[in-house]
Amino acid sequence: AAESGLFDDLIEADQRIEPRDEMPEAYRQTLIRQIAQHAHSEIIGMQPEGNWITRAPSLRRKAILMAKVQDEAGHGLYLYSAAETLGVDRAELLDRLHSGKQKYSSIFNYPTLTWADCGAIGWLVDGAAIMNQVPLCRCSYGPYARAMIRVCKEESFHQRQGFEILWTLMRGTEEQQEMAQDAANRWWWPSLMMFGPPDTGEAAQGGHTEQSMAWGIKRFSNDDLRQKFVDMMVPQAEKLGLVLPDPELRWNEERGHYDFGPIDWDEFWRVLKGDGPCNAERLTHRRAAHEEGAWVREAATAYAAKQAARERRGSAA
Amino acid sequence: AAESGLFDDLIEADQRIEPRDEMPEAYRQTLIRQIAQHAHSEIIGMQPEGNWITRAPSLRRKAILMAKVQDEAGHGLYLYSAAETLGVDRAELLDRLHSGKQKYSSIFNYPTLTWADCGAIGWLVDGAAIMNQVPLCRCSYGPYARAMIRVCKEESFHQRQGFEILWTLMRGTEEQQEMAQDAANRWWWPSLMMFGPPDTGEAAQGGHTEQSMAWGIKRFSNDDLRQKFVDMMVPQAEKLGLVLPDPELRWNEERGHYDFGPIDWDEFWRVLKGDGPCNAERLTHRRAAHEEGAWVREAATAYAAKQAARERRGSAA
Amino acid sequence: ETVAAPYIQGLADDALVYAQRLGEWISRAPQIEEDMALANVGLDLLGQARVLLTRVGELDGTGRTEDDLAYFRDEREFRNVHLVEQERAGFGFEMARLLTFASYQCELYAALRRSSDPVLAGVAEKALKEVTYHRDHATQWVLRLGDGTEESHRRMQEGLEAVAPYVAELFDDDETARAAAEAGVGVLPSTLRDAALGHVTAVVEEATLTEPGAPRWRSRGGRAGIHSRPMGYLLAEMQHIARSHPGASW
Amino acid sequence: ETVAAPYIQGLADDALVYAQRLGEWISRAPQIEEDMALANVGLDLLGQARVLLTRVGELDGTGRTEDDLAYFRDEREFRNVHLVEQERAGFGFEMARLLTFASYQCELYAALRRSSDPVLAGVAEKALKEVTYHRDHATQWVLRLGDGTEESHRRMQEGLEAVAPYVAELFDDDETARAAAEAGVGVLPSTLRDAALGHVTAVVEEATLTEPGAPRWRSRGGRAGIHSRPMGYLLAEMQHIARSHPGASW
Repeated sequence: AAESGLFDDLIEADQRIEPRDEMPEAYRQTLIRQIAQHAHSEIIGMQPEGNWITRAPSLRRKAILMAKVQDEAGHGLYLYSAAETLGVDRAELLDRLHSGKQKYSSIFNYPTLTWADCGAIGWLVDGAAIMNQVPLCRCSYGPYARAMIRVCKEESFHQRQGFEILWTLMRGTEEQQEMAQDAANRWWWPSLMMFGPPDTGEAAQGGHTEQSMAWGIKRFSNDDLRQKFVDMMVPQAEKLGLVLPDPELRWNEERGHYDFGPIDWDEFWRVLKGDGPCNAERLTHRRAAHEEGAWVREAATAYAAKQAARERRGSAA
Repeated sequence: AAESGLFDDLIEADQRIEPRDEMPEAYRQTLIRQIAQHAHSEIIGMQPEGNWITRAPSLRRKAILMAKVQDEAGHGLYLYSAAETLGVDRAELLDRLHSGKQKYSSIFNYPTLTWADCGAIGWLVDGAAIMNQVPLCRCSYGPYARAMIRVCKEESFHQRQGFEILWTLMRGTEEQQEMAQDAANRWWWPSLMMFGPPDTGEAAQGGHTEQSMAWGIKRFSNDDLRQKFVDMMVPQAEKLGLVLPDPELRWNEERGHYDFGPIDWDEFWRVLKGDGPCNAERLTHRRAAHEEGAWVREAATAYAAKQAARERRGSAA
Repeated sequence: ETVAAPYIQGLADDALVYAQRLGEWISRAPQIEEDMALANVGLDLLGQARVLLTRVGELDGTGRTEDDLAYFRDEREFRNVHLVEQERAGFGFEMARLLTFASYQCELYAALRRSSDPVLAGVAEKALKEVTYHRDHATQWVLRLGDGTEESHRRMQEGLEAVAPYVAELFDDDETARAAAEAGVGVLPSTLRDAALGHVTAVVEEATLTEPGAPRWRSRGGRAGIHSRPMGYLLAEMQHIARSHPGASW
Repeated sequence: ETVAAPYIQGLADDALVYAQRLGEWISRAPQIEEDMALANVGLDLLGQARVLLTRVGELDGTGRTEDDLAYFRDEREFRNVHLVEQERAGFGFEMARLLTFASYQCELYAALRRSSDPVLAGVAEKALKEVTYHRDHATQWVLRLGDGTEESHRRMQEGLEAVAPYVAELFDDDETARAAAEAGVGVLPSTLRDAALGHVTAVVEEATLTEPGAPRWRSRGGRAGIHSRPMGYLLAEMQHIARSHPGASW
């Protein structure tokens, strides 16, 4: 009876909630949705770069890329496991992904058109992901926080690899430089959209932000994280020699931050609603893999049941 | 009653037998088998070069190659039509191809490994085909003879195109020259096998040759045609600058022909029996196209029946 | 002439890339007559592409040949719509694609006969006959499949649905098209829409099929070099041999 | 050392080409754990290929790097067996292929630990652990699929049948292998056959599957650069970007 008080106390004290702790149903549902969406993003996120595994232009890069996409699968697994501690199972969550009931990050609805996109994804997309995820390492829900610690460590490795791809291209042939600049042009704005719509100031309207902050799930507003990201990336772009595709981007001495131009939120909402360049393709690919693998999963289940029965018979004998 | 005499008279006078003429059942069956096998060879023969349509190294060559493979489909159609005049239908013949009951030329069981193979096939394989087929333009069976006239005209065009591909390669880079030589090395012996096993001298054993000759279907022995082919190709190879892969190849003043080394008949029989590099692949490809297209053919039949019914209703009204 | 080159390049790339896809059908069609017919359509498109690419190389001042443009441009430099680059799928999909594309090309070339570019006008004059045949061919098949068996009706309907998201892009006006239309070289794609889709609709109805509803998403950006996943693989296959021997003649 | 280079190249190409095929599975596996497992197998093979190709470039006197050898050789210069170049098909086919190939590699690397070439001996030592894991992984799946459901039994059996024609080639002795074995660098493939296929047979039986009968045909010639249809397309995809930028660093 006192336990519902315990939840508030733990949150108040910035302590971790663990799976066996009582928690408000809304907290549980918010976390399930967020963790699942995060897991789905890892799984769908395997595709844009996976697309380049067979075409990577050197064996070293091919190996790094295969390992990276494998890491994404691993992240998906940790996260599904974290979600399972809240009383849903992975199969159910995958069904929600496949049926379109749950979303994944819209960033993966953009195509990877050249090899340089593997660099831009590592540098910008993983960079933005880390910016979003580092605060989650202190999330109030223990299993999620612990998964994020592991994920963030690997993501920062991926971000360095992405930077290194672009660095090499920018020191390469003229064509390679153009390829890198083109990738930066195409990925910059979508990566800014990864922080979600404005949730502060006038633009914010009844989002989940306030409640999530109160629950210690969210630590910073979307806009704050976006600003931090811009502030971090501009100097890196300069180091790379890339021009970020925003004429309004400049240092604001007064604010102590970079100013940047307006984001095309129409595009954001359009892609979020399903009309992005690759929404249909990503889900079709994912569903096809799942459906083609159904007989394999069924066989594994049937075999495990047979084995268990054999063992029972064996121990009974 | 006198009509069975007519057949012999026509053959004797080197006149054409036409579909409505009486003919011995063995003559009919021999022709069905030969024409069908010839048609099947055209259809299966689309694959080795078809394999290069998407990769042809210039648009001009791509266009020529597409047209050539299209011609092969056309040849298949003429030949199936010629066979149909003997009272079988194409669907039945295709079934015999797909079930392995009827053969196609073994030459198409070799792979096309490089672009130069498109040249070698045109030059050697079409060259050998023409050598086999020109006499068939005088075949005793009218529809077959007329189909062959049309086919031979196009084949000699293809042969020149093949020669031209190799000619260009031999005047190109060192790699291109190697590619051409490699193709000649691989296609020379199989093209000699296209004339079939020895059917004269000691090696000939109870083949169909004698009867086919008597019927005016076959005009020359396999060995005669093979010799004519060698005599024709050696000077062309010299013109191209290609070394044919036979150390025993040399002009025999006395015979007035080129001598050539022994043919590996073990390989010939092995490939004929199904253990060639591409036998399984060619038939699988062909069967897959046929099976995947079944619903389309059924729809066409159903639609034609509906249309006919509509027209009957229309004219009845 | 700088407005003409990029405009013509879009038309050329559409034809080239679709010819490449049709080339994949040869030896895989439902019947031998259809192997020949699809080869024929592919050859016509390839012929159009060759003349148009050559014209691009003349107009853009680079002096590039048809082969330079076909084999030595990268994915981002191709200006074809997404419709033509999609992977070969079933015959129902192909006939839906061909009906749509040929209907578009019929209106396009009919208008371009009046192009101020004499080469383009000449291509249009000749190609109009070709693409009218393509459209008729696709029309006949859509009728047969739509009004054939239950299975063929279902598959043809699926083909229409699968093609639907790629239709709108054919009629997108972009800067290049506007400039070309302004200059009298080209025609605004949006002005072709009603006539082209009118034909498609009429065929779909006669075939007892249902026009797909508005698709949840639509392709965009091919004319700006933003392509879909299959394009890179298509180019790898098409260009690999040529790129393996730079400077060689064939 | 000229006997070592072509021999090692065959081993390297097997590993490289199979890694390429396994790379196609990533994001397409039946479950996420399997995406990871197949990536892992692919990564191990790619790692083996890289060290071995580098060694080839040292030994053959050309000084070519791993990338020169992977990206700038043509189809006729690749010496891998046909088994590894076949197109990705169903999961049953893949597990049959992996079981066969890993069983072969287990015996191969066990023997090559005693190679007179120190690099090859070193690779063998390290890779033996890897390929033993691959073999175990495939073994587990063949058992599950063979003794799972009726459908999985049927599909796994089909996988075995589809792989059967490619098995014999793994154990073909050619001049290169004979010379390498003679020199103490390599091992005669035929000597690996009984142990490797013994493992496969044992697994097939335990899995309640049936060993395929003698196939009507068998693959030949990969080690002599005679490849099957899929190989050219595989190389086009693998090499296209690298060949599009000759001399570039990545």
